[in-house]
Amino acid sequence: MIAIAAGVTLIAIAAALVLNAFQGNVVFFFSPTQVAAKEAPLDRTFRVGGMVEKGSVKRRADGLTVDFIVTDTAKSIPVVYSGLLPDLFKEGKGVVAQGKLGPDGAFVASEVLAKHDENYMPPEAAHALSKAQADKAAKSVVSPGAAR
Amino acid sequence: MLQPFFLIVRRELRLALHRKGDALNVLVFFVVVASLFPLGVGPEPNQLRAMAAGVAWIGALLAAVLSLPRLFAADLADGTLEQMLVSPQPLMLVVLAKIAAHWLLTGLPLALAAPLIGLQYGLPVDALVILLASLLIGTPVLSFLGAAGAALTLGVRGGGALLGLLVLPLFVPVLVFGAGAVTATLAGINSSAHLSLLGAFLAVSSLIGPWAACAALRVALD
Amino acid sequence: MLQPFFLIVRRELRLALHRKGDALNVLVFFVVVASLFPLGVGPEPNQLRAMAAGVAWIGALLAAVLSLPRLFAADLADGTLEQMLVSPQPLMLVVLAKIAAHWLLTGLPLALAAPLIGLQYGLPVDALVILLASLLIGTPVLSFLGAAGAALTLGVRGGGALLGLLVLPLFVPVLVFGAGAVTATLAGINSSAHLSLLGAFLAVSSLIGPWAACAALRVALD
Amino acid sequence: MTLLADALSCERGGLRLFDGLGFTLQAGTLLRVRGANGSGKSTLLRTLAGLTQPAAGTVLWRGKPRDDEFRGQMLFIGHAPAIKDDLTALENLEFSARLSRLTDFRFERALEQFGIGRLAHLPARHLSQGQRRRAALARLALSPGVALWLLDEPFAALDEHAIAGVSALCAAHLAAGGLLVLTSHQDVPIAAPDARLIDLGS
Amino acid sequence: MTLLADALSCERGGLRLFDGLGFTLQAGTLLRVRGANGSGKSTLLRTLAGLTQPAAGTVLWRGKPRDDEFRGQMLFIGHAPAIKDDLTALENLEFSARLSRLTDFRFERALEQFGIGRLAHLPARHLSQGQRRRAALARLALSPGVALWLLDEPFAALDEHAIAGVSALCAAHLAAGGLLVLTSHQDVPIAAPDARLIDLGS
Amino acid sequence: MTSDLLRFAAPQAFFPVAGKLIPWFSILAGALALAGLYVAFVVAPTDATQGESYRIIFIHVPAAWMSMFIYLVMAGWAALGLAMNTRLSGMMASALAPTGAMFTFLALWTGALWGKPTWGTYWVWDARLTSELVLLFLYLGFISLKEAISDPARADRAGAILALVGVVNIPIIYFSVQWWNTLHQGASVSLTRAPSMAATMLLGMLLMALAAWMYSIAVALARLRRIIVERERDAQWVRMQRAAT
Ligand code: HEM
Ligand SMILES: Nc1ncnc2c1ncn2[C@@H]1O[C@H](COP(=O)(O)OP(=O)(O)OP(=O)(O)O)[C@@H](O)[C@H]1O
Ligand SMILES: Nc1ncnc2c1ncn2[C@@H]1O[C@H](COP(=O)(O)OP(=O)(O)OP(=O)(O)O)[C@@H](O)[C@H]1O
Ligand SMILES: [Mg+2]
Ligand SMILES: [Mg+2]
Repeated sequence: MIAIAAGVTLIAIAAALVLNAFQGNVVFFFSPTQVAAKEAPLDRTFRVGGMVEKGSVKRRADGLTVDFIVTDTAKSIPVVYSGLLPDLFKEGKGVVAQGKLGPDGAFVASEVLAKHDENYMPPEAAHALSKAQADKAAKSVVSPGAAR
Repeated sequence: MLQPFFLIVRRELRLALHRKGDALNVLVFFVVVASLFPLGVGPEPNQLRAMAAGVAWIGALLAAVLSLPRLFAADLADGTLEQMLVSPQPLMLVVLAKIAAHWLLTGLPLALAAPLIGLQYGLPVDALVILLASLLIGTPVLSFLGAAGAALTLGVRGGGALLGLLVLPLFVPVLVFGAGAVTATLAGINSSAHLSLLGAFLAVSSLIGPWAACAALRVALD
Repeated sequence: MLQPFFLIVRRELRLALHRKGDALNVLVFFVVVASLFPLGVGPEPNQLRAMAAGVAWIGALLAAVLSLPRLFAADLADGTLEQMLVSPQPLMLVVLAKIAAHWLLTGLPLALAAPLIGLQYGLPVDALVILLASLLIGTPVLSFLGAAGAALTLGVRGGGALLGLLVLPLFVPVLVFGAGAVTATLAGINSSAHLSLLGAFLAVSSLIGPWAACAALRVALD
Repeated sequence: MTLLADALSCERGGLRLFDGLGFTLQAGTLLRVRGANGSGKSTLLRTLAGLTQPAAGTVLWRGKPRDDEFRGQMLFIGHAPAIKDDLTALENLEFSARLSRLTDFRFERALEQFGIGRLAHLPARHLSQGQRRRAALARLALSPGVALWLLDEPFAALDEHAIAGVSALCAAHLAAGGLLVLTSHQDVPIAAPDARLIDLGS
Repeated sequence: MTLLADALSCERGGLRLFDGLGFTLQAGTLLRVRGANGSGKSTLLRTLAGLTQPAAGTVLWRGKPRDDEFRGQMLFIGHAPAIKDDLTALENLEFSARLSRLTDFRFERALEQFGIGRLAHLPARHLSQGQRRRAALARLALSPGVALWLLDEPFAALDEHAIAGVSALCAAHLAAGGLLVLTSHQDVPIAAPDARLIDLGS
Repeated sequence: MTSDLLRFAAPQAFFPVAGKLIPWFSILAGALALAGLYVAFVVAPTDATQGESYRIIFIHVPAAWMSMFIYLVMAGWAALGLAMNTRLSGMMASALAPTGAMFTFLALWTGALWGKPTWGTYWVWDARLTSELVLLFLYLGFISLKEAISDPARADRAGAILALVGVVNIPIIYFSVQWWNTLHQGASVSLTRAPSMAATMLLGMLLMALAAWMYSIAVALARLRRIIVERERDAQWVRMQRAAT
């Protein structure tokens, strides 16, 4: 009896603590919004995750160094990286960069990883989907009420 | 109810004082080495600061893993374990007492010594506090899970290496989050998430560890 | 003459394989911890490079210090040591064999594993070679002196802590010059001075250690 | 106060040691187990104590399966003396008595009764073989209230005088209505209201 | 081939155990040492073996102080069996025989002679108390060429059959001109050309 | 009903049953694997973002699923063995462990291989990857522990305790992608919402998963028969069986 009570209590405590842990950050992973809010550490390596902003990827003259912007739609942060990019690194796709904040507020990455989402579909479907989205966007410009 | 608990704890402590005290050994060693480490590595303040938590936590892991093979082995060899099983005390109480003694001899001294090392390594006060807290919450996890591993590999050929295989993977998350708490504090991030996770580990391991240890001891003495 | 030497060495190795292999444990543990260290400390390449030698040498010291209390203790407890003393083999040979086995089980594997860890930590090749060399010359010193300490504290109350007190001060110079050799190489300085000193330690300790151990064993069994 | 074993079988390493063993012991019964080395005497005693699971059969104490209460009414002393080299004879005795929840705390008297009162404060590592065995057995002097004694080779390493002392203690225990199961290679006469013998053969 | 002890005295922890002990043993002599627990039997044996230094007196082997050569002609088996739990009975026997520079390598036969041939490849931890003792004593079967046997309680933990076996081995050793010193609490008859007794009292 | 169950829980009763089942499951596994591979490499379209390299999914995901599922089944048998003291349970757990370890290794290996082109690295220490690695260690620990104890009954019980302790790890593997910010993607297939994956891709994956399942059953049963024969080699019925064949 005592054993069961103790067991249940301990499990409850564990669950509460785990839930509490999700409020915080245990893996040094920050969104651009958090970086903008100065939540990220200054002199320590951490990770930034988000989308590569459309049209932001620029290669410098040396051919190795790339500049791009990572965004979580609310805020964005410029990233500098020199090195090989993964195949899946694309504008509009998920990315995780590891590095430090430079003095100018840009993020100097030592490693850039692509994050794949859970969607798998053939190219035609992807094409159709993006077309549909574009159409929808176009329509919503014409009649904002219709989209709702 | 608690009287036999303290009886066993007291005896373990007394034995550790008399015996070729491996536990004490680890502590002495750890303090000496941690103090000497800057000599070997070179005293760059920033670098030392970043390492402090890692050094302390690795010391804790070491103390735990290396003392574990002998947690029950001596008592098995000289018949004390047998006597504990046939005594009217609930086995769970005996196991809890052994775990408590193990922690008092390895985890606690290390946790208490760690702030000293942190000071030497130039940790700021808030990080020192978190280091102490993380060790105080985290080291019992090592004792709880370790006791289960020690009991499972008792009297088994090649038990020591097997014990390492069993418990080290489970210890790694504790090390990571423990050291992470300090690093987060150094980086100016709130470390309560790390500590909560350690707390959750503690709650779960305090449930599983003693249960598994009891069951395994019965098997080992069969 | 050499046949009993190998007899004892072989048996020690076989026992280490079967027994709760503390020796193996230290090694496995060392490799795992050294691999995890970057997790705890953070993966800054420069920092890691500077630490590599220190981590390897501390591992070696640990392996030595922690295995020493049991170097003769098990044989004393079960009567094997007695048998060795009454056997027609010269005691010096027995002691040398025990020391050799101790080194084969703690010093050598660590020396061989160290370059791997050095690689992980980004040491350049010349520093790796020096690391290996310093460990190969230095770890036997630990076994020689350690055996004397272990024999002196055999069967003594509080032997373990005493042993630490006896041998650590002697081990520290070895650590300092061993790690120093690698740091020197990293800094572009010729490390042969460090290595020569280690060699001198080795020569002296190989003379004193076994002699003291023999004398102490006779006293312990009286 | 009965100990009943029914159709007990024990195995070790896949080998059957004994089969279909059954007996009932009442207050005052002495059961001596004998047999060759390795015939399973110690295994039988450990099975009765609840340390080892039998391959088949049951053991009942007062008609019920053995529980926590049973262990409070039982004393088991096996081959291993459960003596720590680093503790004194007195410390060793005190620990084992408290662990077993004995209520008689006249430790020094017990040691004296076993002829090692003078050595009570000597670390056990300095005791001779027989003195060490005496230190382990000294618990018997504190356990008259414990109903069931299970003794594995209690007379090994003891000198004649000590053997006489232990067998007198056993006889007193039996006379007071206790139960005793012991293994022994030696024939030691113990006065018992009811003496049985089991031979496990070779 | 004589062992001579002259005016031997031994102390332990500042206490004199025995005093002025003297004897001469010749080929075929059996010396049995008896006495209460703690009277110094083991200490005497260890002194003869050269493990312990006497407080006073001398021991001579073939008229000379004992040297390396002496240890090649002596076999000592003490209370501790020198058996490693993790090694098999065979491995244990092989090690001790080679350590003692015995020349007879029929290990399996020796184990069989001691009734544990079947268990030769079992780790010693699984042996019963008596089987473990047998494994330690199996060296006797390989040591007929060794002149002086010093046996401390060789019969402890053995069953009747094994005791008979060991005493037959001892008798054969004596008949072949060997010397034997043994301690024992039990009276075990051993045929000897010349049997002596020392009682160390209590 | 229960007596029936207990009868089948006896090794000698289960031995012939297992023997009859093995061919069927083997055939099923083969057929499903063929169908799955056909769908995976011929029918299923390329992926819009990953191109052809995504096809590792057809091995990776079934292997990852099986690695967790087999552990749960193994722990279930272990618990039953501890509670009911049935001999068959421990043998069942032993029979499953190597297959589970194999699938865990496969999931780790294919995942790492897949990680290089997609993420840009073979390995990161994120929660999903680390906990899966811990799973592999648990399997290996279970196998070595059982191997190290010579007495089968003791080995079964010790192994069961370890297996039960390790169960905690399974929910951590499964939910890690929701609980933490992992580099590993979230679930594409879930019970609560429609799969975010083209139908033919999903079909290929499910066929392969079914094939892995059937394979596991077939292999585990075969291994079980071997274990039964080995452990009961002195029993009357095994000797008769051997004489008969
Ligand atoms: C060593 C690296 C990896 C490990 C250890 C790993 C492990 C796992 C595990 C345990 C699962 C099953 C979890 C579940 O059912 O929810 C899983 C599922 C999956 N993994 Fe991985 N994985 C790795 C790399 C990758 C990579 C690189 C990709 C592709 C970008 C990937 C894509 C998937 C997919 C699509 C699923 C199925 C998710 C679902 O619908 O449930 N994995 N992986
Ligand atoms: N793993 C194993 N494999 C084979 N046999 C084993 C194993 N473990 C134990 N045994 C055997 O089980 C028996 C245990 O017997 P037990 O200790 O009960 O003997 P005993 O009658 O008390 O003998 P003794 O008189 O020597 O004390 C021994 O014969 C031993 O060899
Ligand atoms: N440090 C010490 N202080 C006091 N007495 C000691 C010390 N060390 C040993 N002794 C005593 O020395 C004696 C050693 O005796 P020894 O082992 O030779 O006895 P024994 O005749 O072999 O006895 P047994 O029949 O029990 O084997 C014991 O009485 C022991 O108490
Ligand atoms: Mg016995
Ligand atoms: Mg004696």
